[in-house]
Amino acid sequence: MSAPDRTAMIDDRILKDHNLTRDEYKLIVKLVGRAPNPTELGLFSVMWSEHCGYKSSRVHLKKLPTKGPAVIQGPGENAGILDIGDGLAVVFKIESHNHPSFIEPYQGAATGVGGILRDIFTMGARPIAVMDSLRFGPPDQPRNRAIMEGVVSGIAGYGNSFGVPTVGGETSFDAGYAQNPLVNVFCLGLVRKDKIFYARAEGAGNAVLYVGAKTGRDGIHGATMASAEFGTETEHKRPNVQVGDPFKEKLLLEACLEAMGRGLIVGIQDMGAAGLACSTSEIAAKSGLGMDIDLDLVPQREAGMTPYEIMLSESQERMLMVARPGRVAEVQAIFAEWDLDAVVVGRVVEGGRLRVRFHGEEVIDLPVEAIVNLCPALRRPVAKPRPAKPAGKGAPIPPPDNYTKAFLKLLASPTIADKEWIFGQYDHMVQTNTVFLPGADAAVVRIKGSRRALAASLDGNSLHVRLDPRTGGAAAVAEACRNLACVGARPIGITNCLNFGNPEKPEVMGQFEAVIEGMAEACKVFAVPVTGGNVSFYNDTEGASINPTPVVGVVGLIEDVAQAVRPGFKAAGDIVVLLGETKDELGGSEYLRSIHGREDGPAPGLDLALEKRVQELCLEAVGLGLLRSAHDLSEGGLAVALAESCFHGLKDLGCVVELESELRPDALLFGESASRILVSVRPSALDRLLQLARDRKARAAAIGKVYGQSIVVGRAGFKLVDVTVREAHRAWKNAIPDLFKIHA
Amino acid sequence: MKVRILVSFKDSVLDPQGQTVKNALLTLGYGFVRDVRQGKVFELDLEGVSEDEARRLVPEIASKVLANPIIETFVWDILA
Amino acid sequence: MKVRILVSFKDSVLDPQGQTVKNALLTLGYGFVRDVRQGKVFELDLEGVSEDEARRLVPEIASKVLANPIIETFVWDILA
Amino acid sequence: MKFGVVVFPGSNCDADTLHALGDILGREAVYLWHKDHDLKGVDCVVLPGGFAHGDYLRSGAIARFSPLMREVGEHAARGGLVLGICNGFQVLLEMGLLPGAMLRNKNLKFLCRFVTVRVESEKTAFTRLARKGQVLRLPIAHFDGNYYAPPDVLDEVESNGRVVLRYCDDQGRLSEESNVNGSLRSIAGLVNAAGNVMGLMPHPERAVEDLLGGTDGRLILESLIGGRVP
Ligand SMILES: Nc1ncnc2c1ncn2[C@@H]1O[C@H](COP(=O)(O)OP(=O)(O)O)[C@@H](O)[C@H]1O
Ligand SMILES: [Mg+2]
Repeated sequence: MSAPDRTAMIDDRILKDHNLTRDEYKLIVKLVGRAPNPTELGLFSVMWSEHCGYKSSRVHLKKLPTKGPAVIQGPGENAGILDIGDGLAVVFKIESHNHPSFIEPYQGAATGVGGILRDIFTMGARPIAVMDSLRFGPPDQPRNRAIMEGVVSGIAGYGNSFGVPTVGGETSFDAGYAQNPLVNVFCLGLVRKDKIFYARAEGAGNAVLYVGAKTGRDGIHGATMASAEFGTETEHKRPNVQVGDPFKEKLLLEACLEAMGRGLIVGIQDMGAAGLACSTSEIAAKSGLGMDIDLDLVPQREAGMTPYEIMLSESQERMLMVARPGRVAEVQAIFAEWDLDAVVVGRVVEGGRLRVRFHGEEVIDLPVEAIVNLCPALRRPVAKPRPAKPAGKGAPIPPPDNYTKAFLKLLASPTIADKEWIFGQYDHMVQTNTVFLPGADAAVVRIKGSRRALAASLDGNSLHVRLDPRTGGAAAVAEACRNLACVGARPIGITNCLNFGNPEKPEVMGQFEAVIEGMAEACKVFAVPVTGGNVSFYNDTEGASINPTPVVGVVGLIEDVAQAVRPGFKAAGDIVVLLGETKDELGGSEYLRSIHGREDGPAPGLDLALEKRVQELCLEAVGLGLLRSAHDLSEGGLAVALAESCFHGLKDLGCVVELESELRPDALLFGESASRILVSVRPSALDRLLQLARDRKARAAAIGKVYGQSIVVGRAGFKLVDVTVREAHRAWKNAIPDLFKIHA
Repeated sequence: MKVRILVSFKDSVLDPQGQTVKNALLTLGYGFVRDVRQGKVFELDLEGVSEDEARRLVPEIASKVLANPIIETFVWDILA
Repeated sequence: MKVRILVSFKDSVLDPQGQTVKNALLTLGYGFVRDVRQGKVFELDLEGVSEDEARRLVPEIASKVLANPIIETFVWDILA
Repeated sequence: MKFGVVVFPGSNCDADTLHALGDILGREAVYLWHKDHDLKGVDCVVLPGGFAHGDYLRSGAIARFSPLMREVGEHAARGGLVLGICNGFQVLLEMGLLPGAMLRNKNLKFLCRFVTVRVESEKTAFTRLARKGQVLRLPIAHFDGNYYAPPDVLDEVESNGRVVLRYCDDQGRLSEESNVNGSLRSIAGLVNAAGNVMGLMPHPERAVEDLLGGTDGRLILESLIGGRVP
């Protein structure tokens, strides 16, 4: 071993710079059998970071159910894989890019898209849909608008150019995200089952190829940045933002899929967080082999890079491949045709060690097992979340003077208002599979050459989660699945992105634990496996944590795409039916927040068994062709669901609804009780639907009909809401564009 | 007063546009092109601003609005 | 040799990007900004090219590749 | 009638176009690689949408230098049919096969949505199945679709009936609002003087199946199937 021993130099400051504790350092010395040199320490620093090593979350993530008959690949690879029959599989995952998107909104978000796309196509799948879950500070603040503008155009800039449709997503606003926006991007890919690829090396002697963009000093320590709180101290780490090159990524996609399709490669791993360090050691570790790498062969964009920099660079649009014996030249020919570098940088070897040479000298010699698999899991202290006080118990909620006015104001609240300003910037139709354009409850993409379609939805209400983490976690799963039920899709798999504050705070870990438990319980009820996800901790700025924000991504199947149901009313005279039950639950509602300026609880309750029965009822009704429209109730409650069913329906079609209930009118109209779906049916289908509901013990009530050109909601003969669809539509449609226009 | 501000990516930051233009020029036979960097130029027409004020205001505008100092740098001068 | 080429819209062509920047600056209180034009800048590093050759080649590259003469004009100079 | 869909690095509607022409309309359709010099005997060359070379520099600016573009130019000069969709339109402008240039959309945002366009001339190989004044519902998806040409060029194009499509409202009326990207004279598509080269910003290949929201794109692609208008 010629690497110089610099044990003496490893002082507390160096460890802190590397986000390693003294104990972790001692373990490293033990595992390596000596003190690591600085380059090796840097490698451990990123691979054992929160971002790559999942040290705080691992013990909790284990509680999520990950098994199921269709699961080909659960957590542990770049993305999860599910068998969907006909020789096909879907590959999907969600990733966060929160910190970079705050520092440089356009590039941060763009490279977030780039990263998740690589996670999908590194497994051999062609990305067929992207969705994004975004959280910003209130958009009446110029700074928040600038971040939103940058993030949305960054996602558009990358996805549109790459040629993947961004088919949906979700966006909400809360003051807590002003200094810490959330940018979570989900990607779904499709692959033939016999063309799935993993990070594998197979046999000693195989050539290791570096393909794609050249390496620069990009994002060195991006992974550790994502693992530390923001504050003045991290300022100096700021230049670590990468610029994305979607054009290169598109070439990389085509070249990789061609090399894979022709059977030229053994395994492949993208270079995302921790770059070459991560990809080399992971491929080796997963194969029980080792790797010899020569850094002088790595294509470099900048002169004078050190081995530390080359190994840890997070330059985008790169992959590491292991070629089949004797096929290197063919791989290189393919990449040359696509104007990309494909360079042999090393060999697979026996022995389980990563050995890296630079200028003829050995600079790294480490056991890959230690780097990849022996990062210690932490059991951080957990403070159980305190239940929130019931709404109105503290201070009574005065009824609004005018329900129609409150309704219009709610429709214009940014979280509820139309998001076309966002998705209109995304190419959501490229690849010509998008059956439902953004705006529907779930995105639906058909599978060419088959009657089947895939549906996907992203969901999470962070206010509800803050008020009641366990129920909120379960509710996120329930809502995502409910959205699928609305279009007629059965959920088959789940991925999640868990955005939380500093895990060193026991309250944050308490929220985390409770959310996972809630999600796990809901997943079991729906019998849907979790096949992967992402954890983003340290979403704190100057000591304040964001609301705990789990984002659930669910993927489902529609057997006959012709049967898929849309959210909008279809014809006057159809009967409007509410599935599920409305309770006196105003806590945590958008109504309380935007009309009364309060965020108190408790969050709506959740009866998972009822939820399941409501969803089954909806799915059965879709299957029988009974439903003309279906739309899930979420923020803004029944009133907003009625309005959206009008907006998504045939032009200017209104509705008249009469509610029979003892509940307060605002709870009836705007409360956010879970497990409810608004559907419309032909009059002739009503009895059948109500009978089904009785059979299934899922409540259903005819509450009105599709009629006229106004939205009219009454109770006991008294009109609570009466407004033309046109006026309501204007409030909803213009709210976000106006924010940008007025201040333009 | 007219001022011109040139904004470009920092040297260490990838410049995909410049790289693509370079490759295009090489393909077209301009083999002597060693590197291309692409940036933005802004020409501002300022009313009633003295040279001294410009020296204070232009860098402020450039670093606050025209460039993101995290990945970009700028240079500027007075045109007339 | 390093050369710099500035490409900008012809005066007859509307420059909405420049207008947007101008509006942003006005909103931020920079009321003295009368006009903004936005363009592109290219810095080319040329190998083994004499000044005379540059005088022939750079305008050729600029007019053939870097600028679209229907909407754009360019100016250039030698940096070093 | 054989179609060739050119694949540039960064094209991303090439497969969609092939699917529309081949699988949906049942025509012979093949890919043409931009580095080749072989048009494979096609009757109609389609330059598809996407981001050739990332649209870096300017949309379509680098693609025009691809080796195959020489053959495409010769094909056009011989009177062969060429259809440029979106990015393909931008390439045709950069090549000079069609007059004018594209500026950024007036709102400086990428725009993806269905729009309505009015057929201005049915006397082209690309619109022969349409009626003059017919309103088509087609998707757009572009950043640079704001058509520009100097006034004299615009007048020439107009007086020779070369404007084929204009952005309009659903009644076929022109207005500033319906002119989504700010194009001069609401121009969404035009042909060359000889009538064999057309460029348009909307994506006909995205509108050939009811399942995906409409079939008005067929009108254009099926018009082409008849070959050149004499
Ligand atoms: N919230 C979660 N739920 C379930 N699995 C998770 C979660 N977060 C991460 N995982 C899994 O842990 C593994 C490591 O993830 P990750 O480090 O994000 O992969 P990558 O290297 O692509 O970033 C992945 O298989 C991922 O799916
Ligand atoms: Mg990965």
